[in-house]
Amino acid sequence: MDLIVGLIPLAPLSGFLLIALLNKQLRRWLVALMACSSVLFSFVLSIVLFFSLGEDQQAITYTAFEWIAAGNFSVSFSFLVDPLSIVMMLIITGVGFLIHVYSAGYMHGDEGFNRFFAYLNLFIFFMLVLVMGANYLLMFVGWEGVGLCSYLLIGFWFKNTEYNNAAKKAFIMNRIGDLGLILGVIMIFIHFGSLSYQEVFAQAPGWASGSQPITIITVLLFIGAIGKSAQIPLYTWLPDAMAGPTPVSALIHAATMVTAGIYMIARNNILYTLAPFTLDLVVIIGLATAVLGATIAVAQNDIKKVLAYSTVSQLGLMFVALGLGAYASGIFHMTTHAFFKALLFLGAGSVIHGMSGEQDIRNMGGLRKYLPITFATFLIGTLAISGLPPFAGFFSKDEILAGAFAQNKIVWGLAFFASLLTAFYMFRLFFLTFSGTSRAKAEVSHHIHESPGSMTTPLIALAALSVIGGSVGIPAVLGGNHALNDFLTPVFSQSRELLPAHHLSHTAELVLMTVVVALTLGVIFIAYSLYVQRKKVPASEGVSLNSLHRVLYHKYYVDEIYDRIILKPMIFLSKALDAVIERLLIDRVVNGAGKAVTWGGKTLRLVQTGNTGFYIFAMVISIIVLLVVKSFT
Amino acid sequence: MNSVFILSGLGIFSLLAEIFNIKRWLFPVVILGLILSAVLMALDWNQATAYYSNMLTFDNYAVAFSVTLSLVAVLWFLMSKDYFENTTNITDHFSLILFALVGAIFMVSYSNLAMLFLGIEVLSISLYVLAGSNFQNVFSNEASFKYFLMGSFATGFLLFGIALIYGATASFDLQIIASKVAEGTTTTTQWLYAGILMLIIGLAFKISAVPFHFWAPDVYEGSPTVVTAFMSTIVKIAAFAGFYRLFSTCFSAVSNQWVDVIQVITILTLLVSNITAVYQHSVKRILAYSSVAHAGYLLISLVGLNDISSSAILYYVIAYAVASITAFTVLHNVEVEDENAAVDSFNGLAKRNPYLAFCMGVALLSLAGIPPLAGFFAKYYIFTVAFQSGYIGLVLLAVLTSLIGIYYYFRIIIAMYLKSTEKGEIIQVPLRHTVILAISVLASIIVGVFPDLLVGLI
Amino acid sequence: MNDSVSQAVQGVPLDYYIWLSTALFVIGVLGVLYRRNAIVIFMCIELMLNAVNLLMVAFSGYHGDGAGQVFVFFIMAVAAAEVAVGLAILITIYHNTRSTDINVLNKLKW
Amino acid sequence: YAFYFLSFLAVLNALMVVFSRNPVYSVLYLVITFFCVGGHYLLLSAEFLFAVHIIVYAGAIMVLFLYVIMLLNLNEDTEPHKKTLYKFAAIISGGLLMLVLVAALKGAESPELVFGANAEVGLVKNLGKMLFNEFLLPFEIVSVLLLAAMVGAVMLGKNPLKETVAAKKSKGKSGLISKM
Amino acid sequence: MLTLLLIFWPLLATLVFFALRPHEVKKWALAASVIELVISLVIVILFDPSASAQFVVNYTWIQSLGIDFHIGIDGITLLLVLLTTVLTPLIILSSFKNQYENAPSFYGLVLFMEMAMIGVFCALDGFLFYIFWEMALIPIYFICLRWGGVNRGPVTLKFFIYTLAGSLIMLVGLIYLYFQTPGDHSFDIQALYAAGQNLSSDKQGIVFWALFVAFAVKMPVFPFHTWQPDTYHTAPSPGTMLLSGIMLKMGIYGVIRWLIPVVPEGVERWGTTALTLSVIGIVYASLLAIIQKDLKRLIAYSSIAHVGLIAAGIFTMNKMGLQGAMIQMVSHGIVIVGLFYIIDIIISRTATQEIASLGGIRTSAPLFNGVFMIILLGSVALPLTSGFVGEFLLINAVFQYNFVSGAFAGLTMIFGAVYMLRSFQLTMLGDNNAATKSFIDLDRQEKWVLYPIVIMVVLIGIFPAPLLKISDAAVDNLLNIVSNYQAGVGD
Repeated sequence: MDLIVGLIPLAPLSGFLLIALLNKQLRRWLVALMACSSVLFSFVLSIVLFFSLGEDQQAITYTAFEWIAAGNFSVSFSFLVDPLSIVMMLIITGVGFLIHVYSAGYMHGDEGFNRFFAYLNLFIFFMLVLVMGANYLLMFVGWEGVGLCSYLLIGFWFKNTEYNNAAKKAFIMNRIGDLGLILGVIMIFIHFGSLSYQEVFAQAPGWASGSQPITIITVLLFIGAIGKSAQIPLYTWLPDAMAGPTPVSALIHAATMVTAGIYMIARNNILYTLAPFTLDLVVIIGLATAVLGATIAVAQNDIKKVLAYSTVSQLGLMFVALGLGAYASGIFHMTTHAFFKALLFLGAGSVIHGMSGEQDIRNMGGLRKYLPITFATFLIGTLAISGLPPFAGFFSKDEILAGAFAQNKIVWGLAFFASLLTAFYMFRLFFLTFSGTSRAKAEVSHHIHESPGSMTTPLIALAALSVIGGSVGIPAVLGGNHALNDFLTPVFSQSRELLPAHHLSHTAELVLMTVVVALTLGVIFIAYSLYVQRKKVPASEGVSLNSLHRVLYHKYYVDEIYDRIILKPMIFLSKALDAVIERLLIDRVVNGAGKAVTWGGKTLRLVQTGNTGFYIFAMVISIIVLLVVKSFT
Repeated sequence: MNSVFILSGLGIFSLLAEIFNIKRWLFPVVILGLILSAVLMALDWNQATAYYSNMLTFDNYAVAFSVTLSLVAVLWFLMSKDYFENTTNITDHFSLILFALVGAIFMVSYSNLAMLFLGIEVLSISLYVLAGSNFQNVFSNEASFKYFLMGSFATGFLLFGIALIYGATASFDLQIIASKVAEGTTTTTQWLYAGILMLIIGLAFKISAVPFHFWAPDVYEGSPTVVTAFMSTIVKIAAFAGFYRLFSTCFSAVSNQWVDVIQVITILTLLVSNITAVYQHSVKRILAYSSVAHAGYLLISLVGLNDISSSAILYYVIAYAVASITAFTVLHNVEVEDENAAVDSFNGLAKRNPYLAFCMGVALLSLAGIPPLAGFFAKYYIFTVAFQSGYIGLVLLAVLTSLIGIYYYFRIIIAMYLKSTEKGEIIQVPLRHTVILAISVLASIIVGVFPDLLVGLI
Repeated sequence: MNDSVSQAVQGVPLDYYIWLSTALFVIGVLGVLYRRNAIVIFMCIELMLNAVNLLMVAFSGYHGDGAGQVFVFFIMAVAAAEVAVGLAILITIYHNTRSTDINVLNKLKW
Repeated sequence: YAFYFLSFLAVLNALMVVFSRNPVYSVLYLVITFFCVGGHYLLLSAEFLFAVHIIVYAGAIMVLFLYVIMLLNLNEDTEPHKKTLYKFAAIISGGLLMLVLVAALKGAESPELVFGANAEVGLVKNLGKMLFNEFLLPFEIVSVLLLAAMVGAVMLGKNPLKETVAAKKSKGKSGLISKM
Repeated sequence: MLTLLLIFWPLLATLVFFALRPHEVKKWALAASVIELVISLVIVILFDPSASAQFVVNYTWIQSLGIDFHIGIDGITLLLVLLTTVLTPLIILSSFKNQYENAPSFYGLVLFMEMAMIGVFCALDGFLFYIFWEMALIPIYFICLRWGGVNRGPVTLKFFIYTLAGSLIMLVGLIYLYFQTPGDHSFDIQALYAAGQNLSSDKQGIVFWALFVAFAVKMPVFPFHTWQPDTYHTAPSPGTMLLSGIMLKMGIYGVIRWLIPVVPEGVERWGTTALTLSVIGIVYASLLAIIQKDLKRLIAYSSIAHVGLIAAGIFTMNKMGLQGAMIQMVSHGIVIVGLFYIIDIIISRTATQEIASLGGIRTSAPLFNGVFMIILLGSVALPLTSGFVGEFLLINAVFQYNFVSGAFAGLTMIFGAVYMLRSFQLTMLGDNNAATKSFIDLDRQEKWVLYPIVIMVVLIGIFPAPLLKISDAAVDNLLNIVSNYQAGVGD
């Protein structure tokens, strides 16, 4: 068992090492094979673990070796496999595997092929370390590692300065979050005297709810989550992150990276449960992000940007769930989201691939006849994310909304609004892309082609998952048994005891569902009438937009604002320090001493007039002075 | 003791040498004689014998210093041979130098003020002449003139002081003076104190301590380089040793009367010399100021007078002498091709003659007091003396000034190793000089690494 | 005869001799400061030495001790020697710079 | 009251030495001063010193001075003059020095000068004894000193032929002194 | 005995130079340094991690002044000795590709310096420590002076006087302590500890500053740092590596061995001030690093920032901080040598160190890029690289010491990423230009330098435990001295 646990992260790592070290020697197909198989391997192992875990809910911990030890501080390389991490592992390796396969086709012909797969494997490895780590520091390892990989992958096409900036932005913003996280971790060590989950969680219930240290810790950890899972105010890197090749976006947005924040909070649910303040904070941030993301997405014309902002808002929803203490629902939505968001991105990738690099939906349209498979799968994805039954998104999102409704109507209202917007912009995207007539440029249009099998198969697989994925969490109302919920029980049991249970009557829940579905359909119809019947096309660049639209189109000018209030001042401060303190103050003082001495030399040497008479005079004078001093003291 | 006669004899011999025209034997004979006399002196070790009704006392202090003097003199002769060969009357020079050396030895071994006075005079008069020994050169004339004028002026004060001391104690014998001073059985204290003050003035002039240092830079610059070397080594050693001998034996009992005066002089010396040296062009002048500065460091040990200060002085003096002999030898070689060498004439020495550059570097580092060279431990030892007597402020000042010192010593080093020069040709060094440099450089390293060779000797 | 002579100074306070020689000494110094002619300056220095001699002799008389007088003898010898050398130097200089003005000699400075 | 008379003369002439414009006069005044000092020696019953004093100073040194002055024929109009400011400062500082020295030397008690039994220390016999017993070494050193001076003088005098005479003369003098 | 060999072997090795022809010298120098490395490894094998000072050699040196030639090795020393002996061969090897005129003196100075630095780490006698301390300064000064870049005269002189000023003040402090020792005084480290600890708290404060200034200048800690960027900028690359990789550690070592145990009360009193200075230094230097236009200067400032963190960690006076400092010293040494070598390669290839005029090197030199990337990650303290272990422990310690300082110290994570990535992007990424078009990838001899560094960066990141073990006992020992003292003061 331990062996398996050890092997799971090891497989992608070895894949990475092999590819990285033998980079030049390897043929492409071999690289692709190694990369995919290594991930597949760990996927299989994860499944094995899953079932071995299935019968007895015992968590497995496997300690490789002691890592850092200094004084009373000691951390070891040890992995923890419990329901939560197994779920994560399954998603990561599963979806990750599909994305690998897809990339094999997508990246075909890029000179960085081998490099790309090396990075992908490394990415998977770090993500696995993140979710499998049995202590905070190991989680931090993965946490930073994925940051690094995102940097490498977003800046994959390193000749383009735009992309490099995007990559740097991603890394630094993550770093800001990471600082919060590491400080939180240190706080945990200070207050719990250990960094391993077991010991911390064992002690946790001892603390009174809302006690200050816990609050500080959770807030600090949450800052980490904000950075990693692209919440306000650190979300801006995520939309830029689509600078990387599309599979990377899929990986980052769906399977790995952004889910880390969700995982981390779910992992620390007990701490958060003990910190109501932080929970509220999470809800607020989550809601704000959800609405903000959704609104921005409405006005975007880049197919990947739209999806990116949808991710932002979806993540917001998940945080709302977590904040409301519905950890399971958060994980549930994350799971389904992983499926359909991966699907959507890969679909988008396929479209771009077919359109030979075109990303602007204003230049698309009528692609359904060129790319049938992509069309079908994309449709499924869109339905899923819009939350229509019986697709996966429906169940997870509904669960969140229900939970919200039960606790706080305003939260529910806003969340619901966000999800309606989601439906709208997704279908806007869908219609503009696939329906109607082609607006593609001539040179593009005549060789639009469906993607190769290596790309479509993952699409189909993901589409299937997006359809049936919801089945793991069919609520009791609809005669299901919330499998995932039960499975995760051991992880959340502590919190469950502390949290007040909110229960909606089944009728209420049913009513809610119908309302949601109905309104969603309505929204979809609006989109349909706008973009199919009236063949409306978003205004092209340069055309002046009405103010609201412009604000949305420019994403509330957030990047610009950051530039003004953070970047520019920092540079200014640096320059000021350099000019004032470094040069004027310190250097002045230091060199001033030297100058003073030289000046003294210049002047004192003039005393040496060379005139003997003067010398003797000086001597006599000083003799007199000496005598005076002596005889009158 | 007999060594004194040997040296005087050598002096006369070298005069006769001209007559009997055996000049070519002169040099080896002188060298051998010097070494012989050094050996003979060394035999007096631990005897502390008084000679000629207690005119001279060769206690360990005297022996140590006179041996040092003779050995330095050997090095000096080796260094300056060629200079004299160019002059018309080599024999006169030799005899004068030897007489001066005799005077110097009296100055370190006297136990009667008469001997101190005569020693100083023999030394000075020879030097007045030697400073001017380059007749045609106006600078040389001026140097000797200034030296003479101010020297004899200072002698006046010295004598006045001696007279007052005599008036106070009715004797010239150090022991008697010391005992009377200690018992306070002097005729009147006023005469004593005034006398001490006058002595301080006269001797401070001889060791060129500020504010009686004005002659030093000019004379050093004007005199022929070898003579300057003689002044800044032997004369300085003898003068300070004499100074210290007098005050440590006779007047230590009333040190509270004069110590603050010395302290003031010390502080002035340290500051003025070091700062003034910073902005000099002629290397000779820089070395002159540095020798003034070193007088200041030596004075520290007189301020914080205690049981280890004499050995500190011995160590310091040796370290200093070795280093400056090296420096002057190099300077001498550099001057071969341009007169009155400025700092710039050292440019690119590292390329033109790495050996010279290296030796100069070691010498300067030692003068600047950088470990592990002798100069460092010398300074350190002096500092300990001051510390032990609780003059921490003085130590801090000395540290500060030695930092300033770094600045001007390193100007030369930078010139040698960094600056480039159009004069490409290699400087030829006579074998004799190579040997001296080797000896003295090794000396400053060895003495620096194993200070125990000298520490606690006296 | 010396008895009769010595009678003459019987009772003269020693201080007076000190004042006298101090006065002479200071006049010597004053001369050194005051004049520019090197030769005269030498003379003034000789004056200083004489002042010292006088003081010595006075003290030796006071202490009834010969040492002082012997010392004076040495001083005289030294003085003679100094003068000899000094004048020789002076002449050399005069030979190079037709002057005995001490202020002419200020080539060496700074 | 020879003392006061001699003292007065000495100081007066000393001042004249300083202030007389013509170097030759200065020399002559100096000679007088020396005689006064010599007189004091007699008063202090140091006959031997008196003799030596007269011979060396009046006899040798002064002649030497005169000779050189003649040689370089210095006189009033060749005499360089300092700026009056300098002179003033010189006088001031000289006065100050005097004051300070007096202040430093003024003994609380002023012992009377009394000659006891050892009045004849100053006689040649006694001094000779001292000179050749306890002060033998210094005496010898003096000869070394004079030798050095001689050599030096010769060296300096030798090369410009014009001054040879002066050098020789100085040599002669020092030789004379060293004999006695 | 082994210690003697360890210290004086490099010096002996230089003697051979006179026998060699100039072009052979470099090889021999390399061989000598490798032998030195072997010696140190032997010591590591024989070393007993649980005990304190070992391999002690103690001769009386200057009888009358109580100065002994007293050397020994404990964990702290060993770690730094190891760092020195590992880095020196690499540095020497790195210097192979540019021909230094007058090679014998160049390599002679380098080895001499190695000797002096090892001596500093091994010395157990205050005076000996000072001697070695100064002796380390001479060779580096001459290296910079003779083989340095533009305007080196004044810059190196400033550096020399600046550091010497510090160390002379230290000397005064040491002499002061020496005179506090009982009986006929002694410079032995234990005696000095005792002497320092018996001082009144005010006096300890004074001594603290006297010593701290010297170390602060060496490290350098804000605001004593202004000599450093200029010097790094003008010094020849090997000189810069020696300075930043090893010599800088002398200052930190000084604080650990010669400051904290000597005047615990003084540290008690002024530690917070020093810590604050260090933390200010972190932020300040990082901010300045962001706007640097010159690669060497940028790294120089980054080094100030890192060292600031180390110093801050030490002044927390808890084990985590000290151990973190130890490991971070090693890591920093390795990483910064790597970085400077990379810059050296860039300069030698493109003849410029202006960040602005570079770019796109990655396209033509993937290997170089990879190596740079990994070393850079080590510098920004990414987990699983050597930098992280130390940085985490240090931030942890500082954070425990004081919440705010900890938060500020943590900023180094962000700023580090900012300026390092900026420089990386501007030099390696983007399109290549005239300067970088024909950039040749690493050659064999460069690989020999860089691969070991990369391997060490990663290995130490994953298995820091062995290194931590080495210094563990020594650090405990140190802290015991302090705690015993405080206990003594308590009652």
